[in-house]
Amino acid sequence: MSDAPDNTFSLVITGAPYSSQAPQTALAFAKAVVDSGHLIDRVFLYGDGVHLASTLIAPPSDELHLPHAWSEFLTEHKVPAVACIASALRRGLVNQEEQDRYELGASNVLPAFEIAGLGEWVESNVKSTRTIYFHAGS
Amino acid sequence: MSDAPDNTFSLVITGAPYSSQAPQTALAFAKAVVDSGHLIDRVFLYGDGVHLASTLIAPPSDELHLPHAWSEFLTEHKVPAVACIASALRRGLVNQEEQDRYELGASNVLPAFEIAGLGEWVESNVKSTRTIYFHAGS
Amino acid sequence: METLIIIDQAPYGGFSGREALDMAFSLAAFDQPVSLLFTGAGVNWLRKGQMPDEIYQKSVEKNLSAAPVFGIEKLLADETSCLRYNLDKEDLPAGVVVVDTDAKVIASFTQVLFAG
Amino acid sequence: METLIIIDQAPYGGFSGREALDMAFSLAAFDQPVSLLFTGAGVNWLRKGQMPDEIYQKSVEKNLSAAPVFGIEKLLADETSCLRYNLDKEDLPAGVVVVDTDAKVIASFTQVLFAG
Amino acid sequence: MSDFHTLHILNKPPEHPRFAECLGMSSSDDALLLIENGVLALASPERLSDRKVYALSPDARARGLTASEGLLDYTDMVSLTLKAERVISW
Amino acid sequence: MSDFHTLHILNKPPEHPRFAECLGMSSSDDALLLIENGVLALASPERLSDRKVYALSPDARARGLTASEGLLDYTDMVSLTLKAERVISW
Repeated sequence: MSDAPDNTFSLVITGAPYSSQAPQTALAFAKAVVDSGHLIDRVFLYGDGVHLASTLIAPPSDELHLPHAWSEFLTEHKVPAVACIASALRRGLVNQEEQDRYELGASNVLPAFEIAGLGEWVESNVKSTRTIYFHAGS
Repeated sequence: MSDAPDNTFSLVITGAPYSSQAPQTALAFAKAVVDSGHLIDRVFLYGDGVHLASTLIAPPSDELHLPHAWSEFLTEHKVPAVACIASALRRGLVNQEEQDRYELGASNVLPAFEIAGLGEWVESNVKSTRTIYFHAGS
Repeated sequence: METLIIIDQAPYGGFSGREALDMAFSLAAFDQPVSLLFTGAGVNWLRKGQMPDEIYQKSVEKNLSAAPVFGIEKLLADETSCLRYNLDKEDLPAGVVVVDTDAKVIASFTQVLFAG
Repeated sequence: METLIIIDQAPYGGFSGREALDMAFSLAAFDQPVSLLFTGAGVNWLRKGQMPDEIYQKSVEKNLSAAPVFGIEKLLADETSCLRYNLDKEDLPAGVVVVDTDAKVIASFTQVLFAG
Repeated sequence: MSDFHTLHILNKPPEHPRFAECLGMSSSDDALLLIENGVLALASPERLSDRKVYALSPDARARGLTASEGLLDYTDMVSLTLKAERVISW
Repeated sequence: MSDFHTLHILNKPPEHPRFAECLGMSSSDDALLLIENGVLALASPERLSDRKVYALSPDARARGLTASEGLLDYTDMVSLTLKAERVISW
């Protein structure tokens, strides 16, 4: 593998914001990928990582708002981001479609994130030069 | 301390449902407290434990729905339950009041749970015979 | 591309092992070669006679028995971990291979990952 | 009632240490005697010169320095853990007492808890 | 008088750092209650030799484990928490 | 050819079981990148003696630690992941 541009990365985040450092490390890494001239094929949220896609997180105003910081990055660089549907449903993250299907009272997924299955991870994993995982540390 | 009735318990849950076993163990313990003729003063959700109060969790239909099972127990036995406000805001759990205050798009806290500060934990801790903690295991 | 997914968490106390298994099944469903390595407390996935009905969970023993059917290639168990948890080779589910896990085992896979 | 809150997680990588500190401050605010014990990777809370601005977090060193002001009684650090992480007694923040943590230390408190 | 000084509720497997912490901060006057993944210590019980050890039966059954004594249900667990001077959840 | 066989990204402190697992499954041909709480190994570096060790500088600084060599920023980390044959996040 060379260090030259047009390498593609797939990033998988499994640690939750404000509980693990994973979303912050992953964002700094993602910015460095783009700054180095490489591409990010996709960001995949799995397990507790799906909480990053929540519209309802309101951290103290002097702390970094990780869901908003991630949303800005994704939008600016047109990077697709997917939260695993099985992880999301078990953890209370639903979009309009899942809200209707399960007759829930609200939806709470940021527009920068889609909800989809593990097939998205498999596809991204196969076509990317590197898939890097960001787990909870503790 | 005697094993006779009118002992009061305070239960603190810090592990999330579908990520840790803490909410299941705590529920079985809570039922045994009541069945043994003791009282539960309060249940306090802290850290990742606040996710138990979510209205938007939709686990597969053949798995125990922990937020619903807990809600039923709390309602049936008139046990107050409180999610820590600081933990809840960082993790995307908000009631109507917090939704309005932070101008968020929805609220997602089950009616059996209130949102309040750590003072509730201190008070319950001081007046209960025992405070028992249910943490994530991993 | 050959993938190894490592499960080092015991079942039931946490959910990351189940999530690892889901990842393995997804790779297999898309015809991507995938194997599982159980190590540390993760070898307790392989114990026979699990009955989690009283803690309202489904048996992972049953899930795991479907692994060969769904196309998981190898089921590996770390030898030292099996010893530590009193798991004899003959007690392990059919098809599980006991290995002394080291850098060579890792090097035989294109990618190696954990679910969490 | 005397409470001991144990912090065994290093700062920044996870948030349970901060949540432990919030619990301690709350007890103190309601005039309940409370002390903190740092052990395992938790002793890294006590290292001087923490600069977490580049990882977008606030220094826990600063939070902790407010502990005596807010009425936290004792700040204890486990001796073995300090040795393991190369923390000399003279480098620890003022007021921190190094102890050999055993059942006797635990028995001197009415209740002992972790934040997570 | 309490039956024992401290009841340690242990829900983590033996390799978790908090398992060793718990043993280091407990004495032979204390009791250990293994729950959730803590019951895996039943598979290698020599570590706990000099302690009074209990285990939650539903958690042991779930993991295919058993013990010749000390298996409790949740009601027993409630009683046990009232018998100790203090209870620590590790 | 790759500069080294495997890049191990380690974000857990030395007492975490996965830290020992990582050392057991790596060889001296591999490189270790300490990030997040993994940088705490810099405070007791003897465990890592025969390995090529890197550490994320922002994480080391956050924790009041430093190293005489191998400190990287996130851009260096991106390059490093491309130099290895495989990358494992522990």
